[in-house]
Amino acid sequence: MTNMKTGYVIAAAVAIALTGGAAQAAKTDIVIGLQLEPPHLDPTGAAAGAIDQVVYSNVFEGLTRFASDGSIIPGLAKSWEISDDGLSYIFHLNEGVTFHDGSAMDAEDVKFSLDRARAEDSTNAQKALFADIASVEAMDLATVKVTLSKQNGSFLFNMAWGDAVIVAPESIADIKTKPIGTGPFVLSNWVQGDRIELAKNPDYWGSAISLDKATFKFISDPTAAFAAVMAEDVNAFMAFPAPENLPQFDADPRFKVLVGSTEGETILAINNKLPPFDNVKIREAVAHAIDRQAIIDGAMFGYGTPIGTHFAPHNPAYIDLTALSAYDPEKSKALLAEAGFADGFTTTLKLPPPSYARRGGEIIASQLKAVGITVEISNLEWAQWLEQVFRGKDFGLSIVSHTEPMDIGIYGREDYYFQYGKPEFQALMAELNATTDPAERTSILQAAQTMISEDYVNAYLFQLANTGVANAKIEGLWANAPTQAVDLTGVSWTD
Amino acid sequence: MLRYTLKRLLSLSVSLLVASIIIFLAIEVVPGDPASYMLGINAQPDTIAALREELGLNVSAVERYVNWVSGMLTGNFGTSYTYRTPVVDMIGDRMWISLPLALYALLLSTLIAFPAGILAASKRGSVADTLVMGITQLGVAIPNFWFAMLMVLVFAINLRWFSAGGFPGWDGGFWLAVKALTLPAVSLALPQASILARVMRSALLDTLGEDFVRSARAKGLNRRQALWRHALRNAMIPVLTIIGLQFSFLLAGAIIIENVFFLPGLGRLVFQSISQRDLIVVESVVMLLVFAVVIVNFSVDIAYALVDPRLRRRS
Amino acid sequence: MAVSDPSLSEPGLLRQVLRSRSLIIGVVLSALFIGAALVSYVWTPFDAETMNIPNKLKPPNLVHWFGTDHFGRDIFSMIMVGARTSIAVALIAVGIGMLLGVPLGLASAARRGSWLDELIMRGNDLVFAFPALLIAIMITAVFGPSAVNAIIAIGIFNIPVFARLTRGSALSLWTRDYVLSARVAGKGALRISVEHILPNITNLLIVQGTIQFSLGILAEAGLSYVGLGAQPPIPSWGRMLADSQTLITLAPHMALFPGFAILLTVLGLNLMGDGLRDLLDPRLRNARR
Amino acid sequence: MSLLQIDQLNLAIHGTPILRDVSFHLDAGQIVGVIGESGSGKSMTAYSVMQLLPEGSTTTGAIRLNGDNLLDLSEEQMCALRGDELGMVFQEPMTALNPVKSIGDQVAETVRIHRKASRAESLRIARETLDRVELPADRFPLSRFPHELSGGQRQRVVIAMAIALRPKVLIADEPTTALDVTTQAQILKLLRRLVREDNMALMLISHDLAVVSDLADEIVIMKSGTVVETGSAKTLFQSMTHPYTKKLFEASSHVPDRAEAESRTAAPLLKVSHVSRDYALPRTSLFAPPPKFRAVNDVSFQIQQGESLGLVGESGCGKSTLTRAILGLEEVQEGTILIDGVPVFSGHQVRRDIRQKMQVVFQDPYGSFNPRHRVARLVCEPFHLLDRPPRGAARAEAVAEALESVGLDEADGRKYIHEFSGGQRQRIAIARALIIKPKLIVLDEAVSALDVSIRAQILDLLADLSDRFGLTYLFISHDLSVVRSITDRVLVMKAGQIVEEGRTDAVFDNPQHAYTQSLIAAAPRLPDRQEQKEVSQ
Repeated sequence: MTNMKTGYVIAAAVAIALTGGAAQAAKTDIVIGLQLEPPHLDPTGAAAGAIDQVVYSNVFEGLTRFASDGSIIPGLAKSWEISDDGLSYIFHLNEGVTFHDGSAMDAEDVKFSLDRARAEDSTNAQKALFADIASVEAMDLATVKVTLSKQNGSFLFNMAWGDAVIVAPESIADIKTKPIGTGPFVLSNWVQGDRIELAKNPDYWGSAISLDKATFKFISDPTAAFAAVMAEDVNAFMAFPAPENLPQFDADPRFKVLVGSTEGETILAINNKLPPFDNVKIREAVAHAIDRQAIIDGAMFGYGTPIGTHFAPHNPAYIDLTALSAYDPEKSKALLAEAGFADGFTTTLKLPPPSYARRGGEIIASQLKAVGITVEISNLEWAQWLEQVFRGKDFGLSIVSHTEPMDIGIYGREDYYFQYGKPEFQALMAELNATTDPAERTSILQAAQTMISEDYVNAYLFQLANTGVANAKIEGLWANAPTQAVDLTGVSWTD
Repeated sequence: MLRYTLKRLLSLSVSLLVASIIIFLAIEVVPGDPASYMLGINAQPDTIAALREELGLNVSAVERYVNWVSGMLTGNFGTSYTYRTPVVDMIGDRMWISLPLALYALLLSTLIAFPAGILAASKRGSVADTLVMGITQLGVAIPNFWFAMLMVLVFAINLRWFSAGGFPGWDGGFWLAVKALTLPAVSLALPQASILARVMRSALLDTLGEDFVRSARAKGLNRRQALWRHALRNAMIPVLTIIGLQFSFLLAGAIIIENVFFLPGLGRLVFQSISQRDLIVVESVVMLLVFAVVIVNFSVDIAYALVDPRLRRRS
Repeated sequence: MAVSDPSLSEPGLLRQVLRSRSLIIGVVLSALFIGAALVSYVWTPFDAETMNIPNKLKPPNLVHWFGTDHFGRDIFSMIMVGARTSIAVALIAVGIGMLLGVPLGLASAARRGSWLDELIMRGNDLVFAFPALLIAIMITAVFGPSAVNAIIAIGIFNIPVFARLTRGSALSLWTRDYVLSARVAGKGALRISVEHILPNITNLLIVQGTIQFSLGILAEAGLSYVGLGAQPPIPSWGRMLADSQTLITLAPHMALFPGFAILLTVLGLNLMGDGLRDLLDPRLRNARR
Repeated sequence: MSLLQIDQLNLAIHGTPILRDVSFHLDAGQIVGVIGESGSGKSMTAYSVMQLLPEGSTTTGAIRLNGDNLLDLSEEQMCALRGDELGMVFQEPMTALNPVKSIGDQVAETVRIHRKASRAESLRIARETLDRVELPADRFPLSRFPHELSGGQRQRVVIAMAIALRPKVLIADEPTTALDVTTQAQILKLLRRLVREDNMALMLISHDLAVVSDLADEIVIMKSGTVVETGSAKTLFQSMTHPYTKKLFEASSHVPDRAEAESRTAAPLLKVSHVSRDYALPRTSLFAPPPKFRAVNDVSFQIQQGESLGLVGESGCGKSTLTRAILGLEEVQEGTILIDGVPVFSGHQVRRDIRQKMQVVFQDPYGSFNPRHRVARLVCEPFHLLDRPPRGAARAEAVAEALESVGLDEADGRKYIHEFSGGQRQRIAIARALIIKPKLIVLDEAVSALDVSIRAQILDLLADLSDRFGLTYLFISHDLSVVRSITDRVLVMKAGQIVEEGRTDAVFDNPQHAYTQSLIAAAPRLPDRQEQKEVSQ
């Protein structure tokens, strides 16, 4: 490795000579690297996480907002009252808030945004979040009353999603390419395929931010990302695609590695209705055949926390059920024999593009082979995965990371791709919705976690770690990713 | 000459039409629906149907084909499903990277290949000849994406002479943009220069064996004069063919290199559009690339006539 | 490309073979990798697919001659088994190119100037006009990435190469006297193509075959590099390169060995092609002597 | 001391000896003819003088031009001489000129290389030289390209390039071999005029004794790299001593003795009546039908069984098109061709039984055989026409018989064609033609590619076979002396039409049609008819 070090010394000298050695003044602009470019900039019009990464809290704001630890804090609504029966919410808006085009933000805009999201012909990807809203009334310019059709304990949580940001009717027409929000940054330039530049919003209503200019640069190729950071073409890279390079950034004084948690439960999804997986013994056998730590070390180079159920470990309600599905190949073989598959069987393993799936898939394939289950791997693109696995339910096993926050509810839906939907679980979910008291909600959530773990619905692997790299002199970047966002409001250089 | 060009133009437009039909049918068969891709995991069926309506995906295939082709003739390639911007703008931006990259690589390839080929041919069997032959053998054999990886490792990460990739845009300074295209152009140019050098050498060796070179020597020209004044121009025909082929390959074949250097060129656009099922973009870009290849072949034919009077038919 | 007159059984052949340096190096290199592929069916130092995560990213050592990859698998064994994929894909693709391309070339030469000739030629130009890699990507997008689809994708683009080469050399043979006398002997176009034309262009086909074989290996590596070639757990050189890319600074050996494997195989095949061309084409051989 | 003195010249290429102790000399204003068959080293002597030898050649001895030995000169000095003092003209005019440069530039280049002349000045000299070689400015402007000229005209340009700077010595290596008889005569006349006007020394190299004997003052006979005999042209043919010279002379004027075919009145074997053949030229305008080129224009003639008919004409007169029509290889637009009264073409096909009646022998011994097949298989290819071709022992027996009838032996059947010389290959071609005992054998320039001595043997063989098997020959050639010696009757063809027909001796002794007269006059003849030539001068 020594020659690498000397290489740096020479390189630094040469680099300075070439680029004329820009003086290191207190910097107020930042270049963030991201893996995927957003298709467009309307967070209410598509599910792509890349859109939220760029615009959430930077360009657009909702009534409520995620803090870095995942809790819900006031956004455009400075305070709210909830009726005792939990069916009506009254939001008090901040005054003097303007959109980037100068038009005022008031209750009419909130009503327009919520009605638009829940309308019949709405193309909002998370339309379910607004399903329980019965009516939205603008009491006066600064207050909005929302009436629900049935109790929804997580309504404030839902309003913090990117898909629920407040937009204005005047600028809705070409919002996809000219986003007009209320946030501290304004879109200044978009070079398609390369970068998006945001500039400081001079008349921002909220507390001042320290950055004048922010550029998001899109680098999908992992090696290129590594090279870009190493060559300091970018100041930080959020959700770094290649965990294997992180030790090198750690060892380099110029950089610091931010490791946090995400809402991404990575699971080996099992098609519960496809024989032989309809037999719980077979599913249990699959669970015991998996060595989680080997996958984390092999695929994610040690970044990621093992999980025993479909729940985020950093959430207070999480209980550790990994023991239920510990790595025990012998037990796995015994279970297979019991279920009448002594000499194993063959099934399909359909993998979406991300590297956790492709690398994890190879490791799992060889681990399952050890117990007699042979899998045919087929690498699909997202569109094909959605078509064949998610909608077509034409799969035996698949690996995917569910990054939506608090999404244990999907186990209650009959038509969901791993097809569980046990009535007892649906009852638990209904009960959860009806309660707003935190302690009660935690016990219900824990019961739900235990049920899906004991039923071995899927083989729960690990929680996707949020791995970011940043220049050592940058403060305020979120380590965790409660939602797919790069909130730059608190970011600054410490020079 | 005019009749020859007219006949060529006719057969050219027929093959373009056939190509457009093949591309459109191939795309129709590709599974996966752009709308469901855009709305992600939790979208309800009705939202997807609404989006399909909005994107005009429910129109019959024949009607879509006719709209597409008639649009193309008037320069409107339709709007991209995922990016919601006119395809022609997207192609326009990306063309400003793929075209200069292809020209830059072609320039490098020619500048290397011509002298190497001529040197090897004029000093047949000498050390220089075996050296050129050896290096070009290596040049052809190296997978250019591996070569690109090594170059990024050495020049971008270790020596930091070049940026590891990305493209600052032409408005950010001409030389800065050229510098960003240098490493990709070199990794594209290496195999092409090797092939071109070998073709140059064998074409020259063939023409040096011709009778008229012997006649020139009999007139008193020395070896070098005979090569430069007589053999070289006659060797141009096979060389021109290869250059034509290479240019069309560089335009479309740079996909992998564009990925390694994350250059937002046409290749990468098509690659992403296929995974995003943005089929209107895929159709248009592939059609454009086929059009470029056909035009390049056509201009190579014209160039033949300039080089060789025998093809210039007197009216 | 002059069509050769003397056949392979010409005396003194062995003497020429030994003298042609590029042919010897070419044959040795190609035999090395083809041999490795064949041996891999019987023996490899370690099983190419078993993982040993704790033992990952070890640089070359006495146990693992080429070191281990990011899953702890033995790179030397993977290269041996990977040779199988690359060579099989390239070989079958060339086979497709020849099996379909040569008859097309012969037919269009036999029917020179007819609508069939025009159709085949226009067809060739069309296939040449399509960007090869894009079509390969589309095929794999439709049918899913696999070694078979890579073979089809590469095979398609070999067909026009052989069709054009066969047509060109067959055209020059049709004017030869021995073809005219065969026509006087009442033989039809098909019989003449098989008895007289084909045997006399086999030398050209062999030489072009080796070149297309080496291009096939490069194409397969390219396709599996972008993830469209052979799928795991089948090892393939291209995919080994792709996997090694992010680890290039951490474990350079992982990127070097597959790259060199591709380089040396393609180099071997090209040298063999050059050597064969010199050997079989008398015009060049005389000039060299 | 003569102008060019070659003495004791030895040449070896990569160690194999090519020339051994070659010595002769050239004086100003003198034409020296160097005669030898292929492989005799005559061209290599010329290239040694010009020092344009292939790689790996080593020369000893001396070539003195005006006293200084060319072998000692550096490449620099040789370049200065070539084109200025030494000029050279080559055999193949079609490829001797650079196709992409105009004839003006190519001739002017000789001037600009040696003189510090301006472009205009060198073009003026080029124009002057082209006029000297009878290429007038109106029809041959400097801007014309080689592909727009005929073979003869291109050879004139090559000569112009060589004599632009009035060299002392001009070497012509088989300058007229590739040309027609009439064009050949004009080029030879031009060379003689240039020698006289510039008092230039001319080394004329040829394999044709008749061509050289007309023109040369001195003659040098070469055989496998050595000079066997030299002498003045006048006395050599009387005083020749060396046996090879005698053999060469005898072969050149050889006439095989054949039984005079008695005229029979039976039904004609081959009857060609009013045959015309058109080729479509490339379309000039999109709407009008493409213009037609009439290669064969209303030709009629007959051949009797056992007769040997000659068909003579210069290249481009349509004789090979007619031959291909007779052989059923190309259809005709008008007229009919009958064999034994049955039309050759039935619809677009030719019936197998018709094909059994005729076979062909082509010109190029090296192109007539598939190199991949053994001789036995080559010879019995015509068996394909028979309904029940002989198998096994019968087939081997038929092949052996055919080979022996042409003077080869049965064992040759197992060899490959590249193991035989040009003459032997033509014998095999004849064996192939004989094997199914056809009635008519078409010989398309069958002996033109052969050396004089070999040619004589083949002509004897043909004569012997027609006597033994009563064969009918259609003998096509551009070489009058060959046709005269082997045919009973002859047809003379010009521009697609038969201009004269009659018994061979009658046509040759007093030709009626003007074209035939010019053709016969242009053909070079050997000296023993010297007296008669002087009388009719």
